[in-house]
Amino acid sequence: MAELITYRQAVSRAIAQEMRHDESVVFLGEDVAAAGGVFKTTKGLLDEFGDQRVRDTPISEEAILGAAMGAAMTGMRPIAEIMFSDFLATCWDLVAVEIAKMRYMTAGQVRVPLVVRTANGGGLRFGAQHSQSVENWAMMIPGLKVVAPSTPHDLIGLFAAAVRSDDPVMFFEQKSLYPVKGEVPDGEIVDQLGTARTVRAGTDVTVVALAAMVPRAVAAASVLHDEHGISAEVIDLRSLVPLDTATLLQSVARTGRIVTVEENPRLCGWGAEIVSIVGEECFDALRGPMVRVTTPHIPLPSADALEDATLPSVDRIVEAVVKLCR
Amino acid sequence: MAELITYRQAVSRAIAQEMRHDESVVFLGEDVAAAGGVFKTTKGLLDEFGDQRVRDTPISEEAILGAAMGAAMTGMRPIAEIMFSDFLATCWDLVAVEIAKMRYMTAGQVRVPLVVRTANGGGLRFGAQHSQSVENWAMMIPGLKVVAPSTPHDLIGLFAAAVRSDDPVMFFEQKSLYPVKGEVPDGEIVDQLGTARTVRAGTDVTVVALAAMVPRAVAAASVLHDEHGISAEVIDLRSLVPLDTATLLQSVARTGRIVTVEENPRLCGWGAEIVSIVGEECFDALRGPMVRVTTPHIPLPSADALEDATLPSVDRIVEAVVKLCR
Amino acid sequence: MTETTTVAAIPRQTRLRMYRDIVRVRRFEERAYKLFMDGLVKGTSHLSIGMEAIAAGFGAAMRDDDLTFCTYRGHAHTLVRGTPMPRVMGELLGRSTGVCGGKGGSMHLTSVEHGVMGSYAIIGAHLPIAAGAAWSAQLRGSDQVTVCFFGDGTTNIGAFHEALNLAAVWELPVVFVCENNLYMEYTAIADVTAVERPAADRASAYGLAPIVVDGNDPEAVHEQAARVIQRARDGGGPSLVEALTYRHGGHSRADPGTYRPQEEIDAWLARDPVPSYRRRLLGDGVAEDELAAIEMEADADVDAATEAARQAPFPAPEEAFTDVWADGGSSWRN
Amino acid sequence: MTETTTVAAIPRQTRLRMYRDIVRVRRFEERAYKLFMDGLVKGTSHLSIGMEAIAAGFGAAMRDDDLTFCTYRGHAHTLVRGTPMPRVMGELLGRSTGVCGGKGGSMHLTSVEHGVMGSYAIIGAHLPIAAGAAWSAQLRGSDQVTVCFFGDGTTNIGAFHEALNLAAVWELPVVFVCENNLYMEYTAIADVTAVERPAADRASAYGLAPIVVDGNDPEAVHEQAARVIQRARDGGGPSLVEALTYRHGGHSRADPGTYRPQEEIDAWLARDPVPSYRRRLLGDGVAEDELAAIEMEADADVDAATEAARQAPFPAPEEAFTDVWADGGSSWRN
Ligand SMILES: Cc1ncc(C[n+]2csc(CCOP(=O)(O)OP(=O)(O)O)c2C)c(N)n1
Ligand SMILES: Cc1ncc(C[n+]2csc(CCOP(=O)(O)OP(=O)(O)O)c2C)c(N)n1
Ligand SMILES: [Mg+2]
Ligand SMILES: [Mg+2]
Repeated sequence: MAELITYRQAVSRAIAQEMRHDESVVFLGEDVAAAGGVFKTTKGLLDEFGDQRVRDTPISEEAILGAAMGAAMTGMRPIAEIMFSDFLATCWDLVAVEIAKMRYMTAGQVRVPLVVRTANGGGLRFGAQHSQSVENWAMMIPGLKVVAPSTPHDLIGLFAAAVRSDDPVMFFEQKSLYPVKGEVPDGEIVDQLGTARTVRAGTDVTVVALAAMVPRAVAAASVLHDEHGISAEVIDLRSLVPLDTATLLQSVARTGRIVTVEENPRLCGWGAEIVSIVGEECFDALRGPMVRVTTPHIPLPSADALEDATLPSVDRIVEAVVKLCR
Repeated sequence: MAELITYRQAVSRAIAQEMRHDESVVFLGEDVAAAGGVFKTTKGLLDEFGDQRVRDTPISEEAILGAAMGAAMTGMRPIAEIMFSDFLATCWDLVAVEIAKMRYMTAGQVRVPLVVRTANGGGLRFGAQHSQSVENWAMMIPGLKVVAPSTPHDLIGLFAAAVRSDDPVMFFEQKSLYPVKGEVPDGEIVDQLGTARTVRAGTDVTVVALAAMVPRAVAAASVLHDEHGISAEVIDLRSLVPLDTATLLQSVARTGRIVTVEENPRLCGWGAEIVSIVGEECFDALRGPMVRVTTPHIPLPSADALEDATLPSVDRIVEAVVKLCR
Repeated sequence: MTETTTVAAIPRQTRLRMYRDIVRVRRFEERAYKLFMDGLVKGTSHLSIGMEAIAAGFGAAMRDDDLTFCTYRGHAHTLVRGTPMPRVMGELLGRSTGVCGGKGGSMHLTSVEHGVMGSYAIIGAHLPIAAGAAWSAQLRGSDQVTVCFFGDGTTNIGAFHEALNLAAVWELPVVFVCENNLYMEYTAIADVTAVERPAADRASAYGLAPIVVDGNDPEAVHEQAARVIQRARDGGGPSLVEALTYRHGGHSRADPGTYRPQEEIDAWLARDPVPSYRRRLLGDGVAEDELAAIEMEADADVDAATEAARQAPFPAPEEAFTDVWADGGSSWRN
Repeated sequence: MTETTTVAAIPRQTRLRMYRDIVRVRRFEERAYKLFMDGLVKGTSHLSIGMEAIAAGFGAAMRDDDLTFCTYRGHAHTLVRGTPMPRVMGELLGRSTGVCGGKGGSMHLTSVEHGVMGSYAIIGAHLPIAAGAAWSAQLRGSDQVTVCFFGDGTTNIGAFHEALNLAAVWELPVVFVCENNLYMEYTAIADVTAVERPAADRASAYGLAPIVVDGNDPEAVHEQAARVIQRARDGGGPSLVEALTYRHGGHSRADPGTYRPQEEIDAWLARDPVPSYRRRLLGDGVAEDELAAIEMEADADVDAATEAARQAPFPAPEEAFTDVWADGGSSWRN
């Protein structure tokens, strides 16, 4: 059996699944308990699991992640919500310098099994301080696993894998996907980190995407097929760390072309990393330049007329691929 | 006339030059005034410019950068020291979400002419929380200029350009370079941001480096020439934003090969960005894979035996280039 | 609660100005809400309906060259400094005529020309920035005072602490104003705070006096505002003012605010600054006509601003690529 | 300053334990300094010579399963929990026998086995983490108490504020101990802090009682430690203790500490916990021989630890690539 649920609903189902599965899983964040989250992603959790395991916090991002880290080091498996991924900047020391490094600095004496969930990305007209795609911030920090699902089904399975991982995981929920529906089977779902998925097979070019860019890449692939006779293979990376380089390199070895599609602003986005890996390890198979479609290197504007000019659109993806394959 | 001074001495000379040049330049940070800085980079400034313009602060990185930003928005040109670049994580919101975005969000109503100076990088056995090279953190944020000089001479001129820029500049002083000496002419020195320098001309391969990796790349080029008959061109990027893509692309167009050498950990370092630009814009000129030499994707260890195994060494650079050119 | 009756001390003109500001903000925000529901304001918006007396009381105490720093809940603070309503409405509607040309939106209203140095959407971030502006005024000897508004929830974030300490140590000419509306987004401040008065009970941690004021009484606010602003101007250093108030609606746009007990809502609605200040002015002999004229003018302004904004063009897509750098552009390469 | 004479209340064994800890830490750090000067300790190191009584007083009040969080100035706190000296010395010398196998170094001493949950080198960061460990103890009903040490300068960073508030609201079993040695690195805390007692004068901002203790008196420290730890264990929530003390040397390795007035140094040297506690114990009838034996044992331990560390192998370069992930490795790809 399966049901059609939103990405938003998948979040609460995923958290509930893991809290049922393991008593040591606890959940904290701003407005997550009584109110069910500002994105309504955590409704019902307080009722089911009680106020010891589901906690509202003050507006204190460093305290939230500190609490999660200290608890993770001493036997718990905390899930911490940072409401918008932009706010990771206010607790970046905890993320990048404490959580990510603790296990290494202590030569493995501690483990830090926690998940930081956060609403990532643009498209909602929230302006420069509430719209950033910052999964690249996390990818560049050694010691963090980085996950960003594109469907409700993936969300649940990857979230379970994240919670069950003994390493800290940064879990990016793309907020523009919250209303999107997808089919999800009944029962417990547990997926595997570090596994990309080929969403659509193709032969002429490999299009690599993540999160909200996956449906756009798929839409572009249809256009490319229908209007340009180009066969694009679309890969959903699903996790950036660990990175499924095998799927990636095998695909490019076949197609000889790569286009990355990311919401990150231009410089040092994960697209650059993907392209660099290909350019070093798969060079001989390349039949043309490696192309990145990204948000331009600007803060995001608020007005719809402006924001629409910035995030990678289906048109821009099509255009980039056509130009490459011509 | 010219004198031989250390990179460390160049810092105080650079700050003094700009404070003499412009009354609106003020300087703040932890232990920077009375004590002259924990790296002794700011000695003598308090004496010359007084305690209104040179200020010791509490250990409050957010307040330091907030103070600098608010002052920059209202007519001053502050220089703020963040003692170690690792500590940027504690004030990353100010850097990435406030300072970088303010001008854009207000459609140019404000300018934020400030410089954040910070001691960056490893090699001093300080362990994981005091050794990070984080210039890539800054490069990925739209709205920040990013500078990292490799010589005392460059340091002064680029610092002056940074202070005189009407945009916020992240100025990375590589702490392993502080004791290194270099020749510096007398008088005021003002350089230009966004200009790379070809440190050594060559024909077989372009080696792109920054800060402490520049002397290593140059040393590697000598070995490559002397022992392997390989002619390596070494480019010191000097600033990551603005980026001198012209010099970079022209060089690769000639040599057909690129190797980047960076202290950043592996994933999403600036080397990935450079390689991606080349892979997109200079593909046809390429004669082989594009190679990045980086610190591995690990937090830095403390012991010398371990740290020496991590940062890119002359040997590793030589090895990478030889393998590529073979 | 420090509540002194100083009616006599406040000039008639100032009182009418405060009433006008309160009414203008109220009508503006009611319209903004409607436009949001009509799909014309996108993204999000945070109203201060019920809280206007704080902005009005402070606005009337500030000198033209004084500086305001506020939050995503900043329509009131932006308007009371004199920012033209059509330009604020234009920004909400994402038009090229907006104060930020559509780049900022409701959460980032800024009008440097009117001393509005920005609306900040990261909790706490603008407190140190406001301290910096005050430092600059001190360095330049400009005599300007910076006033920084924020909510109760903001007192629990680190930047609050750092800014207050720095301002106190450097004796900066800045006034920190905590608008305590009892709630953060959906969570009561009392549930997550170790003290009863989130700001006032922390003043002593920075060597400051605790100041609590009735934030629904524009005159009480104004009295304190005038006092602490003068103190700052005179070199007496920073102050931290906690103004007790309530937002009538939810935290943002679609939030119905149902997490609040009805009696609490009712009690605060009974203290709505618009009718209560009106009654007070009438009682003090201001003519009904005069108040009605103010109200009609406010309505007309809101209508005109709405019309102007609706007619205004959307920004051209290319505008997205301007204003990153001081050179006007967005290029990161040479 | 709360200074009560409770000699009778502290068992002889505990008093000797504290003396032993103070002496062991002192001798260890004197040796570490020498080894630093000899070039055998690399990087940096921060000594607590002069401040040992705080670690000793708290250490003796903690249960074996209680948890310590400390800073880069953490040799003392690590040793008093029973971490073997050779393993601490090994870490300082970057040897594979070090508690962190050379990965941590002087600033990151950790020995989970002994309840030492880490030495943190970013000011303030470990306060929220300690709160988290206390939260975990509360959730698990383990009855453990977390003790978190930090310096005076740390009270001005945001994380301090956030951690204290959260701990107070959640009534966490954690004791925050501010070791006020009057200086940050080279700057006096008084120059950059809005209150006289950087921790105690802020306790009320978190609904906590102000507690100041003579940090050079191990018994005064111990008395407070025992009290606040018991309170935490009994569900009474967090405490914030400010212990006044002084470091004899500079902030770190090569710093001569010349920014401090000589009279100040002299006054505090006269209150050195090692000779003064020795005198007190002698005065209370402890035999000279017994103290001398403790001192000789400490010297012997330090000699042995030094010798063991010097003989120990350096870690193999490949060790740099282990322990990033729970699987033991560092691979970021499949
Ligand atoms: C650092 C940070 N954390 C969380 C948020 C999300 N957020 C926006 S408004 C808000 C509540 C703020 O409450 P308060 O300070 O009382 O101001 P009010 O909205 O009541 O005026 C929160 C948590 C944010 N913008 N920034
Ligand atoms: C966030 C951050 N800022 C600055 C530093 C640099 N730093 C290391 S120790 C220190 C002084 C700390 O003073 P205090 O808290 O009094 O502790 P003490 O060293 O006196 O024990 C500073 C500023 C740091 N490690 N982290
Ligand atoms: Mg509020
Ligand atoms: Mg200190």
